[in-house]
Amino acid sequence: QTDSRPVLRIAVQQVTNTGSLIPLRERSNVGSRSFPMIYAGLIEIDRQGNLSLKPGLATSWKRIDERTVELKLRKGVKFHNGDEMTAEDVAFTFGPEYMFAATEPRRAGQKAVTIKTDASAAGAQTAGKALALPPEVPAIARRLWPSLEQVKVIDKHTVRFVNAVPDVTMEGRIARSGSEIISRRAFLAAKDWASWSRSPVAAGPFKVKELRPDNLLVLVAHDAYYGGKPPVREVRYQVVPEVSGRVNGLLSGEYDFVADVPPDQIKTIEANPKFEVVGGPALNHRLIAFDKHHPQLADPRIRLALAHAIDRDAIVSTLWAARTSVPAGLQWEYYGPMFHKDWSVPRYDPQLAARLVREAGYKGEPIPYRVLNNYYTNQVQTAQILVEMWRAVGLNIQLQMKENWQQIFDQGAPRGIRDWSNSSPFNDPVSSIVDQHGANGQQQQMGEWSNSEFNTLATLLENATDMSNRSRVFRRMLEIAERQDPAYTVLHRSAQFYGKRKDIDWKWSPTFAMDFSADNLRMPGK
Amino acid sequence: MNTPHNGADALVSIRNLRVAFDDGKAKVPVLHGIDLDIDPGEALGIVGESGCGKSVTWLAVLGLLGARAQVSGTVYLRAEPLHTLRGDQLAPIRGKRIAMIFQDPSCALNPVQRIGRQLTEALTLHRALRGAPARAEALRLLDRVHIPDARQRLDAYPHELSGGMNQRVMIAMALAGEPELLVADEPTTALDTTIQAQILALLAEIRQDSAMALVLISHDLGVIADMCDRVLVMYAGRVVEQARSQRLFQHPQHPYTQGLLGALPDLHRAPERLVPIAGNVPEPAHMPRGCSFGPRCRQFQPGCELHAPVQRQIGVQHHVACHRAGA
Amino acid sequence: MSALLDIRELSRHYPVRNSPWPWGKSVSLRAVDGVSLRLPAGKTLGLVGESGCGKSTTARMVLGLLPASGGQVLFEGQPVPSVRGPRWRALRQRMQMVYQNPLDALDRRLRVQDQVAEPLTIFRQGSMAERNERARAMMASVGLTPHLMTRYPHELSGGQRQRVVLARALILGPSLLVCDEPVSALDMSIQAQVINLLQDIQERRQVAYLFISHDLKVVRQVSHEVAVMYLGRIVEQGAAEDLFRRPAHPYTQALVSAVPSPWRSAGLPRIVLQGDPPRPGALSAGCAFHSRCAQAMPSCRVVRPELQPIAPGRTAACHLLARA
Amino acid sequence: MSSYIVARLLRALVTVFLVLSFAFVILRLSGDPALLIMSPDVPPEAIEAFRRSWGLDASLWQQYLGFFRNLLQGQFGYSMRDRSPAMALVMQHLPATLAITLPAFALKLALGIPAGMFAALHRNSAIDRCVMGLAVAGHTIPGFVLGLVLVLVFAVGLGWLPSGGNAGWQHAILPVLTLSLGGAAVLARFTRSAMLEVMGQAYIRTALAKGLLWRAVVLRHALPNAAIATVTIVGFMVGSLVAGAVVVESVFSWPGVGRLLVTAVANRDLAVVQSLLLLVAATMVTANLIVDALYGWIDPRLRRSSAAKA
Amino acid sequence: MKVIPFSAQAQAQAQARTPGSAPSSRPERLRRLLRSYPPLVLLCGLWTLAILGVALLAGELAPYAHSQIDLQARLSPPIFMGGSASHWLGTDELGRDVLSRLLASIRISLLVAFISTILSATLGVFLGFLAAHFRGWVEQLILILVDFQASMPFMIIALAVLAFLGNTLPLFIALMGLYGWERATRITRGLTIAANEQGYAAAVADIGASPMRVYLVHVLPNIASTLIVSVTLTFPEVILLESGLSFLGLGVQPPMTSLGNMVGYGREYLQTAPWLLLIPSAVIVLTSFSVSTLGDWLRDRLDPTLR
Ligand SMILES: Nc1ncnc2c1ncn2[C@@H]1O[C@H](COP(=O)(O)OP(=O)(O)OP(=O)(O)O)[C@@H](O)[C@H]1O
Ligand SMILES: Nc1ncnc2c1ncn2[C@@H]1O[C@H](COP(=O)(O)OP(=O)(O)OP(=O)(O)O)[C@@H](O)[C@H]1O
Ligand SMILES: [Mg+2]
Ligand SMILES: [Mg+2]
Repeated sequence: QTDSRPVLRIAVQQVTNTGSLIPLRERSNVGSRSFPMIYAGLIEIDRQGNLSLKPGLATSWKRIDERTVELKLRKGVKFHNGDEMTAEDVAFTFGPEYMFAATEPRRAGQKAVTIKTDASAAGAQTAGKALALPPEVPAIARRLWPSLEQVKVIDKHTVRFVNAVPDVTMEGRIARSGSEIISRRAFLAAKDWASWSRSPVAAGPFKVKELRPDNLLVLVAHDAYYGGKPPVREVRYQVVPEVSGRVNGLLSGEYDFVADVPPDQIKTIEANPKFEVVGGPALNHRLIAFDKHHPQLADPRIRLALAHAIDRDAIVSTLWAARTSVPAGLQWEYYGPMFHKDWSVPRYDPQLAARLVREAGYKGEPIPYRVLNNYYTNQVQTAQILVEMWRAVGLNIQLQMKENWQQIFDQGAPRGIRDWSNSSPFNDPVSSIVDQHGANGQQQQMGEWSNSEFNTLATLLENATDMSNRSRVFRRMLEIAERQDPAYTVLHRSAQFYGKRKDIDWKWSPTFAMDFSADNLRMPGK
Repeated sequence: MNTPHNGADALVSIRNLRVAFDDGKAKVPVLHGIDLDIDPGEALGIVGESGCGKSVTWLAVLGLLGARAQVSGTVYLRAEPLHTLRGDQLAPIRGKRIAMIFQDPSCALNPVQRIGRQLTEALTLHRALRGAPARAEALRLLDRVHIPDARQRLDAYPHELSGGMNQRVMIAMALAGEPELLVADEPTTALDTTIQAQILALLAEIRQDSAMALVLISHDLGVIADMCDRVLVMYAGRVVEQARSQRLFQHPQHPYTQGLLGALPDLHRAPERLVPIAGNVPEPAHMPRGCSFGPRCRQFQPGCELHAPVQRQIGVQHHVACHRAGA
Repeated sequence: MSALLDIRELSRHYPVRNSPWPWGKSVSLRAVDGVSLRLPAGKTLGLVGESGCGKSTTARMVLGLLPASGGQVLFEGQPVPSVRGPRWRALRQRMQMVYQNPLDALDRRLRVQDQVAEPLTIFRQGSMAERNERARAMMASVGLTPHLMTRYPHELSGGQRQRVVLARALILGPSLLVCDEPVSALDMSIQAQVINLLQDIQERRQVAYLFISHDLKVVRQVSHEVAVMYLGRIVEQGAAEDLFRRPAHPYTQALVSAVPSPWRSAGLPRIVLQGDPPRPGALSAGCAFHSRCAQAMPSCRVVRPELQPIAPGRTAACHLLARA
Repeated sequence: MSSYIVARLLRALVTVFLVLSFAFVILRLSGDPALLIMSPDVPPEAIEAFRRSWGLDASLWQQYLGFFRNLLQGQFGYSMRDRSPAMALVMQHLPATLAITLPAFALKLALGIPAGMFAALHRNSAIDRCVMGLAVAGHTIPGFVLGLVLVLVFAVGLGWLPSGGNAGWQHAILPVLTLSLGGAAVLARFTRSAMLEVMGQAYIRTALAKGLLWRAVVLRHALPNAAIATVTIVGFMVGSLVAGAVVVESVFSWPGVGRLLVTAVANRDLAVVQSLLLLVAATMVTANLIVDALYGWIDPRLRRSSAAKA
Repeated sequence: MKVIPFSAQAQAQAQARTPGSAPSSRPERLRRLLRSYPPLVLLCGLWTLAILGVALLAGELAPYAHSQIDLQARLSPPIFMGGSASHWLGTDELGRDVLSRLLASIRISLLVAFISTILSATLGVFLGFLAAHFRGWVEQLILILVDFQASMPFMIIALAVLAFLGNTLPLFIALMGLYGWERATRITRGLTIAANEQGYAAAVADIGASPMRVYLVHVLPNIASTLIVSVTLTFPEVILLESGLSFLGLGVQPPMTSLGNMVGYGREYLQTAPWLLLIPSAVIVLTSFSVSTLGDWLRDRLDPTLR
């Protein structure tokens, strides 16, 4: 009996940057697009809805204490290889063989310093029958779960996540990407890590049929998926690196979907009534990061002037066709109680900016602005607009095109300004402002910025459990990082656009995931 | 043998052949109306100063002058008009009925093809021979022109042969089509006298065997005298004198012919100072008025510069284009 | 009297490959093989012989343009270097060459006047104007009219080109001029002009000529001495008049007998040689001419004859003559 | 014979060695693969671990020696990106590239050489100007513009051909066309120039005088003599068979070696770049060796000259 | 058979004709002028001059500053596609005036293309001469360099410069001077070896001319024809390569602009705003076409035997 469900053809810019399908190694937005179709997590996010947490492989969860969460596992969940998921698999997923190798959780009283992994130790730990993990995997895993002590099997369908320190974000962390459950048996049976990473066995709605890095990813329906039989037989992610290639492929009927559509292409696609573009702001903010060690930027007034000189609305309404928005600083609505509605990015005020510049005694000294070639959508265009806006308030910003991130971070020459974007992988400020700007975050690790009060607050935010206290701490952190001693300034929300056939019923998600499970996709006809 | 100028049953009959080259700035006339006839089996010698148009005449007949040459006049090959034919229409004539040996044999052979291949190509073309028979025939031709070790030479490249041998290969190639007329343009200049003698003997032999007509162009009056029944003297794009060879060398009538013969050194007399013709060859672009030899002529007299002299018969088969000759 | 030019046992070998592949084995071709000649100042030595017998090669070695494989060339008692150093360059002003094929030796993209003046430019003689003046004068003296001076080589007739090459060779006032077939492309009249010119210059400036030609009549006309070459070796040498009147070596005899003339006395038989010279690379022992020689004896096949005096001022290399 | 071959081989080896060494030093010093392969948002300790596990923390010298030691043992290393064997990765991509570069190469020859000949034979005529005008345009229009225009016309507009990807021969048509037009233009211009030099030679006249038709003269006598310049250029084209289709591969999302190279260089994924360069250099060196040998084959005079100079 | 009376007619013709070449009539002279300077060549010359003029006067001619942004007026079409007269050639995705950018681009691209083409040709010819002159190990060494350059993706060479020397415009031009020399070297070497076998070069060397003189004064003009083809091929390649390299952070970078850059950023707008891609492309094609046509014409002029 032949499967009459259609095949879904999607043109994407890339399927995986690192050639692997392992969320613990592939940390890009690119991966977040397809991984949720392969993997299922214990707790899921309501991707197309309000981003709240909802049951996944776990049907329910409850707090045992500040350090412990207990989850009831869904019964009868089948992995891609047909095995039934049990608590053993969950414990294994969060064990040393798959995630942590020899790394130790950060325990109470330990300061947030860079966590070193030892490659040889990681290897030694997993030696024997298990596969040797690439050493970067445990390092990343520890970032996701800095203090996870262990996952305890209570019974076949009950597990407990035990943290070393109090943590209110545990549920969020369980829901984030990287915490998906894999099949223990399949992992242990894999030839080596590299082959595992090309065909992982998990419990998502689709299973991997074929991965040709830089070319093609084919997923086939996992009909035993707990969320229902997917409405398509197969999903083919075709790598089409050129924007025009994707758009033309859609228009000529070769693809049902195209991802990574820049806003200026929306018109081209929608000129054809059979197609439409959907999408909008995603869980990611574009921002500008400052290096406060630059002689001119050392004065916070200059950094603030930079922030006030930007007409964000102009950028959003033109380059982004008004299809994204300017957020309220480095925070997202789905933080819920932690979200500060009344907070905002520095307003567009050229006079104020010019005054700050004058007061700081700035004399037109050049400040470098390092830019990659459209690593972010519209990056070069935005940068040129910014430079003009800054020029208008008397700031001499010099655009420097760079080829790679190392050149962006290079300390050999004076650094000034650079582009960045921050995501929020789970519903708490820890996932962004702490993880990215705190003592262990990239900005401080790269030596661009630090602030002792901010760092103290960051630790507090991580460990405190009282929500109103945490909210206050967060507010103060925003004040420091965005106004008082600016570390960055937020430009706008990043946006994702998808071109698609109008007759396919499908909703996009701000999480970058393209959800083709039965809940979210209805193919026309039949 | 018929007299020149009636052309009635001539093999080749050329009338009023004019050639001008366009050098991008101006049209430079090079031939000013050549008339000549060749009878079947006849050997005609052509002499004249270098650059007077000896080679161009025959290149024009075969349509080999290229796009910048403007050719007018009529040419008949056994009453067939050739001057009306263009480009590839002449191909069946070339090599098959009128063959030509070029002045410089080492440049005239394709440097990147073996001798054998160049020969068989002509055989395939004219005699429809292919493969082994063609090769056998090529071998026979090489033997015929007395190339030693012919079997091996078939596989040689032109640069591997001496000038003399290349010359003979050219002759063999010209003979491949068994032409009615062979035009040999200075076939022996680069050769020493012993090889020259071999080649001349060969040409004579072939003429005897096949009644082929021969046009021999040479600066060496000795060679001409040896080989030819009749001699044609050219000067500055015109025929100035023609006669049977003995008569011409004994009784040259045109002052230019006289000058040529007078300038000849002699092997068997004590060397005296040579007597060249005074003055210089006129440039094609600036021809003197009237008789083009006028400015250099010892017998110049008023009237010579008024119009170009026409050929007149002054004896048996002896024609001269000079206002004074025969007067 | 000491000779201006003294050539001693000069030889030149070329490696030639027998197989078409670049890695084939090569054999040695003796293009010139032990040639000795003397040329006094102001005199002309004619060099005749079969095409490909090594005349041009000898000429180039004499001028130091080609390194010799053996032997020596003395110019005014000093060896001529073949390494292109300062001494070699200095010698260029004393010895020059007229090339066999003038079209080949001229750059088709330069006006002839500039090419005639080029030796002056190279040796930095005089100012630009002076050089042009001298070039003009030199060209006039070889009979080239002024309107020809700004032309390109292909716009000249063969004879004019030959004279351009001659003017270029003469402009530095050399005392030795090697002429390789300087008149072969010219008609009788122009040929006479050029020969006269060469003789005039010789009288005026005491230039010595090494004169190479196939045209024995011309050689006879200009030479004081004549050497006959066959396959890289001198086979006969003597005063021009004497040698052409009574050629001794069978090859010379064939050569002389074959000279065509419009006024040939019917009596003299022409010797038409049979066959071709042997391939230079595959020379056997013995006389190189034996394969074509009507009078060859068994010993000719085995023993190579040496050059020996046969009469006052005459030498020849032939077993027939040695016995006589 | 042996010395000839040894000399050529030595030259080839030195070339390849230089290519690999240069690439090694440049790739190592111009960017940190750890930072490039892992996203910049990955924590520093992960980057650190990555570096250590690939030996990137050793001195350049040690890495260099190690690289060549492995190479001599026939080990090309592993891609730092997805840990697959580098050479196997390259070999995986090679068929796709060859599937367009080889037909394109043939098409270049088939279009370019006749076009150049044709223009030369009609020198300065309107036809010559047209052909050469097209050639210049063909060569000057950027590959991606040409590719895009072809896609717009044939895929989006007419719907005759697919716009990209490689799933069957129809997919190869547009890439092959795009790739060959520019190269054909280059060949046409060189061929025209070489033909013009040859058409004036005396032996062309001889061939005509033999009675050959014009076309036969051109094909049998002029073309082989004009081949030297053309063969030189074709030699370079052979060298670009492997990695010369970068632009076309990305315009048509063709998963070939060219794109692999660009990604690998961008990631400083050394083993992959080196495996690729080894292949490219070997092709290029071989192509040029063949071209050198062809010179002698085309023009026997060059055999003698090389002998005389030896 | 038709027999033309030999004498009378020929005589009449000979007399009718004034001696020497007939002075050409006016249309005749025009025809000749057009032959030596065909209209196409004249047009190409004019275009090249115009482009050079634009390059010199870019600053004066441009109606706007090339980096002046007007976000409200972004992507407005050029006047011939129904746009307004305030931006003749329309605006780009940041609302910058395409005409002004084009002028600035022409200036910078021509600077880069001309200088680096000359550099690459000079280097290539020089090495080619060296190889042909010395043969032996020098030649082998140069051939190794040629193969090296040909096998090394230019991206890596560019990275080398970027990594060790940084990115300034002069440096970038020097880097582009490394592009395409290997082709010139191989061609020069081949042709020079052939030329050295010919008489004219040997003849001048034998007179005592220095190798320098032989190669520059005599050999170079004689091998120029093929070299000109090679050089005129390099010219547009350099312009386009520049756009590729600017993505590496080398070369001309925003806010500065170049033809390659305009084409590179314009490619995504082929359907929505085709002028962004097509206008600079047209300038590149026309300029390269002109340069090539002039090159071919010069080649024929340089060859006196063809005139
Ligand atoms: N292709 C050409 N273009 C221009 N002029 C030419 C061309 N071919 C020949 N000429 C000119 O035509 C004239 C006659 O040339 P031709 O070759 O017939 O002379 P020739 O009598 O054969 O002389 P030679 O004895 O030197 O061979 C010469 O002045 C020559 O310069
Ligand atoms: N570079 C070379 N390599 C190999 N053989 C050569 C080379 N140069 C000349 N030869 C050979 O040397 C011999 C002598 O040549 P040379 O040019 O001296 O002859 P020539 O007497 O001047 O002949 P011609 O009268 O034809 O000019 C010939 O067999 C020739 O093939
Ligand atoms: Mg002639
Ligand atoms: Mg010679």
